[in-house]
Amino acid sequence: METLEQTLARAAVAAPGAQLSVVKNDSPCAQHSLLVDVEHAYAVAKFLRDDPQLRLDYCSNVTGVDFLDAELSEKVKVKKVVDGVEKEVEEVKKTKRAGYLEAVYHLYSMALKHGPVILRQRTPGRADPVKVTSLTPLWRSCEFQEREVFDLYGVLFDGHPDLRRILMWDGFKDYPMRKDYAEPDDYEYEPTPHDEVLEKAKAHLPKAEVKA
Amino acid sequence: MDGTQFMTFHDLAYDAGKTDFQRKAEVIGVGREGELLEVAMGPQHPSTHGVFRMDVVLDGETVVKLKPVFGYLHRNHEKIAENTSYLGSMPYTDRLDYFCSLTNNWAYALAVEKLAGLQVPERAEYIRLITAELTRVLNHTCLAGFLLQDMGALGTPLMYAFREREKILDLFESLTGARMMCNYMRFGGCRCDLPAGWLAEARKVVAEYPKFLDEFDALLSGNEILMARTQGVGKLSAELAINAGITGPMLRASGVDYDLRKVDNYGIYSRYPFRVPLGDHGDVYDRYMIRMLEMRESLKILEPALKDIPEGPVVDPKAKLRGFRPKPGEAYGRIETPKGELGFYLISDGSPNPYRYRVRPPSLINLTILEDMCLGQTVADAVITLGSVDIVLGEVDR
Amino acid sequence: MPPDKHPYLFLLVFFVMALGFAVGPLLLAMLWAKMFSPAKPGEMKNATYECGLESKGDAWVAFKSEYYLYGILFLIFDVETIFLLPFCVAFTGLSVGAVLAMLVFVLLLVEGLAWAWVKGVLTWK
Amino acid sequence: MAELFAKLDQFPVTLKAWLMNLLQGFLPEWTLPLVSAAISITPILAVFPLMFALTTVIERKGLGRIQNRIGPNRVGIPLTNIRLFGFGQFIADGIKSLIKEDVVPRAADKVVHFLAPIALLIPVLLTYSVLPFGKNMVPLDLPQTGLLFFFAVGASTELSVFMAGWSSRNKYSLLGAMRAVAQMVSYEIPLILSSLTVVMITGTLSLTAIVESQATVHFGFLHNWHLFTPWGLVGFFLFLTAAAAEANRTPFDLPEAESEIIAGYFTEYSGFKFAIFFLAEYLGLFAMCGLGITLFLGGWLPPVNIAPFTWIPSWCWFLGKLSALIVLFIWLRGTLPRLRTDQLMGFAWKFLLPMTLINLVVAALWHLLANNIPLVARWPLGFAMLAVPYWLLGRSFEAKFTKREYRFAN
Amino acid sequence: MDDGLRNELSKQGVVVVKLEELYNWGRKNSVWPLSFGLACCAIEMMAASMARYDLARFGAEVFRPSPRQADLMIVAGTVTKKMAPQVVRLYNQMPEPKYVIAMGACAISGGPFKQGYNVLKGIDRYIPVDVHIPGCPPRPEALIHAFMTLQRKIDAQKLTGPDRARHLNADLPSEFPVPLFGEHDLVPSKNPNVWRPAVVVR
Amino acid sequence: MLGTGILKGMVETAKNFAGSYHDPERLTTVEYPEQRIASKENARQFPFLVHDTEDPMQGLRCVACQICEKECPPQCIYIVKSKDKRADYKGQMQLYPVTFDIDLSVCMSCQICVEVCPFEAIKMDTEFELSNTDRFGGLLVNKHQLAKSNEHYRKIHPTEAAVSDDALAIEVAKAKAKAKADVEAKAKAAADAKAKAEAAAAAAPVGVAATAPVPKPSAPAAAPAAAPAA
Repeated sequence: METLEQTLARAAVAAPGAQLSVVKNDSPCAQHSLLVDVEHAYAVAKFLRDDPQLRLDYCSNVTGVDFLDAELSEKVKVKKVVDGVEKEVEEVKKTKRAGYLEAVYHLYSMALKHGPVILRQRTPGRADPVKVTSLTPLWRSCEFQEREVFDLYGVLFDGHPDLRRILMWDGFKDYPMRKDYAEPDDYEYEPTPHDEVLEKAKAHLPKAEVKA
Repeated sequence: MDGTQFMTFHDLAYDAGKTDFQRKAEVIGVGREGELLEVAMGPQHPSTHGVFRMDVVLDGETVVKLKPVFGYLHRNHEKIAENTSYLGSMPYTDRLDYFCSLTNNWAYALAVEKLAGLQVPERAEYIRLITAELTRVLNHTCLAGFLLQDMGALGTPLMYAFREREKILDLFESLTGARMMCNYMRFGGCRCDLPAGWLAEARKVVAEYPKFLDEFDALLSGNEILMARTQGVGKLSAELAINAGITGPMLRASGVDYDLRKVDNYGIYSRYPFRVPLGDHGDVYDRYMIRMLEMRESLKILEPALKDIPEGPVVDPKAKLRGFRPKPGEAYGRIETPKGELGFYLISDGSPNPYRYRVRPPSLINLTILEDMCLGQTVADAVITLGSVDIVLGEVDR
Repeated sequence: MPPDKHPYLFLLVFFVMALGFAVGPLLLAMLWAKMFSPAKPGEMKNATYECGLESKGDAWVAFKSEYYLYGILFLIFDVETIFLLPFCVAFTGLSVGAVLAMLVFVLLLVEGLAWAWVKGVLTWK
Repeated sequence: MAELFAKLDQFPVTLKAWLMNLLQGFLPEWTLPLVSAAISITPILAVFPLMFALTTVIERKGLGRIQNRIGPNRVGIPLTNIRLFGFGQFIADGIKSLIKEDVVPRAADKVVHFLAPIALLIPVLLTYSVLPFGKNMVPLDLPQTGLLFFFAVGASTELSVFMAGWSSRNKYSLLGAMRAVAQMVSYEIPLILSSLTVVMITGTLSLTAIVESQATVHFGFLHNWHLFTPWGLVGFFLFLTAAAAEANRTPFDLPEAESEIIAGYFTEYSGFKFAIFFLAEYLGLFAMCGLGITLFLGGWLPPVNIAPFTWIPSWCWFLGKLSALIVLFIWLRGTLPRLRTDQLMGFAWKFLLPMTLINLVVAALWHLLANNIPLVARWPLGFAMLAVPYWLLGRSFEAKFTKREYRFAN
Repeated sequence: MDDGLRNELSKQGVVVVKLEELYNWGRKNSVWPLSFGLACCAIEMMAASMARYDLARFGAEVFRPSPRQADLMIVAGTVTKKMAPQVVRLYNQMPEPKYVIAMGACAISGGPFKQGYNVLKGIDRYIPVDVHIPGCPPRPEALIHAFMTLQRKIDAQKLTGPDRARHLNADLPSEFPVPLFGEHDLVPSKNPNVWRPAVVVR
Repeated sequence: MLGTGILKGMVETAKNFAGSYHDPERLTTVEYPEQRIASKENARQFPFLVHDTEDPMQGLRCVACQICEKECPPQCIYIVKSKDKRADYKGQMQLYPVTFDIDLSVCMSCQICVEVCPFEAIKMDTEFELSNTDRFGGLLVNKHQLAKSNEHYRKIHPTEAAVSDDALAIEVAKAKAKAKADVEAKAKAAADAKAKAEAAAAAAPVGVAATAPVPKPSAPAAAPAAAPAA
């Protein structure tokens, strides 16, 4: 199987205008992934599916990921003139990163038995509208999984035939898998409270009887 | 394979705003509103295998529309896992597909091992293979029992299946301490070594298992009612199966040769020659028979594996139990569980808890085309089609 | 037990006793409920059961036309079996000619069945 | 010796005569037929419901044994620790059903909902009035119409089942009712046609006469049961199949198919009404079996006309055969999966009906050729005439399914 | 009060006691469960009715799919918030006398999943539970043990008098309000008339 | 021919029916309250606390380190540490749990508390007959209910207990050896000092007996009594 960089190059030809980049993965398994912009996701995915060398006919897994607004600190080597001498100095460079939601697709080929090629789509931010392109028309297997991502993360999938809540009930308002989700407080009876979640239970303890 | 089939689906979805099954439903049900019966099957229904619900529209007995409804067992496994340590999620994986806790364990352990780059000692690989194949046999046995139960055989096949299940559960219990929720595998190996005499017992169970399979075959596989009920019912084409991400015996019943034990070569499967049975019709009977045949193949793996198992440690001494913090990164690990491809997608940010923990549930995705398989068939067919998909709600809803 | 002289009287007595047999326990159950175990009807308890959900839509829908087809088929065959009855009773005393005549009748019956078969009426949809 | 056994055999008859004699003294003349009828009916109302009660336990225990377990064995004599192998189970179940709250859905048609179980039980019980339970033991001998009466009354159970399903206004009940009507209507015809063969040979509709016609003896010892003829053998199995469908027994238990439509037409019934459905269903099965015994298995006759067999009272023979058939049905229930609606209907119309018609013809030929062809030749001939269509019709069914070969990828 | 009346009363008393015993005997020996499984525990519940453990010995293998014919609801498994209204409705639709066994940690308290946003922290928040079985999942024997505990409980119930069983008292409800699906949680999140948790002092 | 498959099936069920009367393979029922399936050696149900002495509270091995509380996935353990310390089986001064509650209605029997416990203090019991009509009173168990003796542990998990005892014995032996070494070192130091003193005394013959007090080794607690000789 070709490298991800080669795939990227060919995909860029097949889907002109697509903004593609490779997201590196530092873990030992080195499953790097292909980041694609929302507008061209469909075209790129179609290329990945139909290209005779790749034939990624099987979309195994669709994952939603939530990244909060974060402050990234990076050690950068900067050349600086210190005391009149140019030196390489390590500096901690802090960048603010806006939070975003991500949809990750793990693609495999059943015909050629290779994979995975990992495709990512990112929303610009975490507030509305958080839209990405649905790949359900290409792979039926995305149907329920994209619904699930919509249900739990609130990511809207453009072009999904039946985008409804799947796991939670219809009147539910929150997106519970988001990192900033606050769950309903019903810890009235917790005889073994100790971590920060269960500490909530203490709020329900009879006030007069709480011992210091 | 060309893309035409999917383009039609795509076109329908985009251009007419309708899926082809919706269109099909309308053609059947047009102008007959007074005769159509809307029935909710589930969440409490004897043959939805748990708290699953099918909203069915019936024309007489014929299904003209079927909408699966999920979430009645959504236990927030992923959210809980993101708030607990890597080790802490291991017992929760038992409760995903509660028939196959050991394969769930393995899939999760495999994903974490990929993420952290851990090695598994030889003996542990053997134990994993043995327990996984026993799990497969167990699951398929129970599935056959449940399928027949759905078909109306009053408990007998299920009782026989559970009789055999107890034998395997005895093995699991004496190895792991629990009947169902084994919580046995650890990152870089297994929790404990085999107890004394376990291998002999396992060999005995494996040696006697074909007897049960023969009995089951005699009882049912040639039964005219079973064949009449299942053949040509719930058909699934290979193209649709691949596109809909169907995995496991259901995919192979449609004739697609895709078994992760062969494709990914994880564990030590490559050391054992076993065959992958394939169906040609993709109907309920094929799915049933593929499972019956897979059990026999599993026994073929088990027999030599129980002989070959080497001595040695069962866990990587470098693996840490507490304070396990993989480096930032991500990994997707998958194995062939009895139900299909079970994958775990983990993103680590270097903290003791996974940043993102995602389960790729085979049961849920195998349900994607439930409506396509059931349309135009009777309620009774819908019930056994669902039964042949082999779902476990703990995994579907997580 | 000699056959009773009044068959219908017998049936009447049987009917009354069977009615008593069916209603008796029901009355007993009602009596029990009245004395000890009060009935507790409720909004939900007396709602239609549907797998734990609220029942939507009416259950009284029109039957599929196939049911009526079978009904008609049944009627035809049932009437014909009624015709067969006296024939059968008298069969042992009949001449070959009469038997042949009846055979023609049975053949007509069979033909009807064959026609329905070929027409696909007997294939339940 | 033989006289003693004969007395034992006729014990119920003499008991009744004795009772009638006793009562004749001080009861007004006009009540005597009523009393006589009541005395004949009481044993029916006592024996068969009790048999039902025992059957529920035996069925549960038998299914248990088939399924490698013990089945009910702890509930015995009430309020004691005597377990009685679990045969007190039905008492507990009965008490439980009596004290259970009766729930009637708000949406239901309450009158019909109440009437349905009663309307089911009464005709089922009435069918017993024409069954000969033993020598001289038929509650009501209708010489002209016995069999017809059985079918006429028995057929009204279909209506009751439909009443139950429709009045509940529950979707599953309705589905169950639809299935029940379609099924019972379809199997009514094979049922009647398969029993008509016997009528044809015996030339009577009186069930007593039918039994007596089987009392003739072959080879000096073998009773001439209709089962021992090719048309009788086939007819009996056709009859049993149709009877199983009429009584909603596995593999034809579609109207109450648990795995598909919850509890079918009695989904909305609770308490004792539900128990009545159960009772009526089993009593219906017993009546069907009883009819089958009368028609094909020589009724209360022993199989052979040899001393130890003839000593056993006739009613014991009847009950014994009945039990054997019940065991067969329990066995079937423990083994088979259920058919689908279309297959069920197809089976009735495309297999049973042609077979019964052919059987009718074979029976006619059997009778007509009786003087021309010896028994030794008639038997294989008749059997062949039935086996060939069986094979052909069976093949047309089997064409739809086959045992398959599977390929393997390595 | 003269002796005759007292005698009469005591006689009646004897009769009432006997009736009560018979009533309780009948009820406890014919407990038909609702065939209703939620999650993992349901498998062990089935296993309990299968060959090795054979709940049938107690006459309790008649799993009725319709609540109208069931006496016992075995809440076997996790009750999610999405499922809770259905469970309560099913319970409501069962005719009296009815019993509830909460099988397994999840049914009692939410168990391992109680920190989940969609998991109900115990079915006893909405309906009264007769017997609790801890375990995850409890062994089939544990279910049989719970079944015997339930039988003992039934046996001790009074037919008349102020302390008679709940279902015999016309003033006590037989059905309980079904919670509604709210925007963030079930509304209400518990039924205070049913659920009176112990006071925890920490 | 139609019906052969059905007949085969019926033969199979008949075999099972008949077999249930003579073949234990075909009658697998174990009549639970009277008969019991032998407990597997590894079987686990709920945790208990191991104690070594007659008085359960004194001999609890638990030192209230709270690792199990932290690692417990469903968080069903609640521990309050003591303010004071007491000697553990090795003779080291340790904290002990003032409160040790386990909510059995939450516990998922995963055994992680046992695995992470560095003190062999919490183990899995095999008791499962815990069904209770009282949820709030019956299923929250405290340390008094949890404490079970090491003998009990040895009875239910003999192999595991032996390993655990060995580990403890090694620990104790190490502690002893260390204590002994300490004592010897001290004695040696004392001897050295004495020798020096003597030398000094010899140097300066003043009749002063410099008797350095020999420190008594702190006696190990009663715990090792339970540990067999490895």
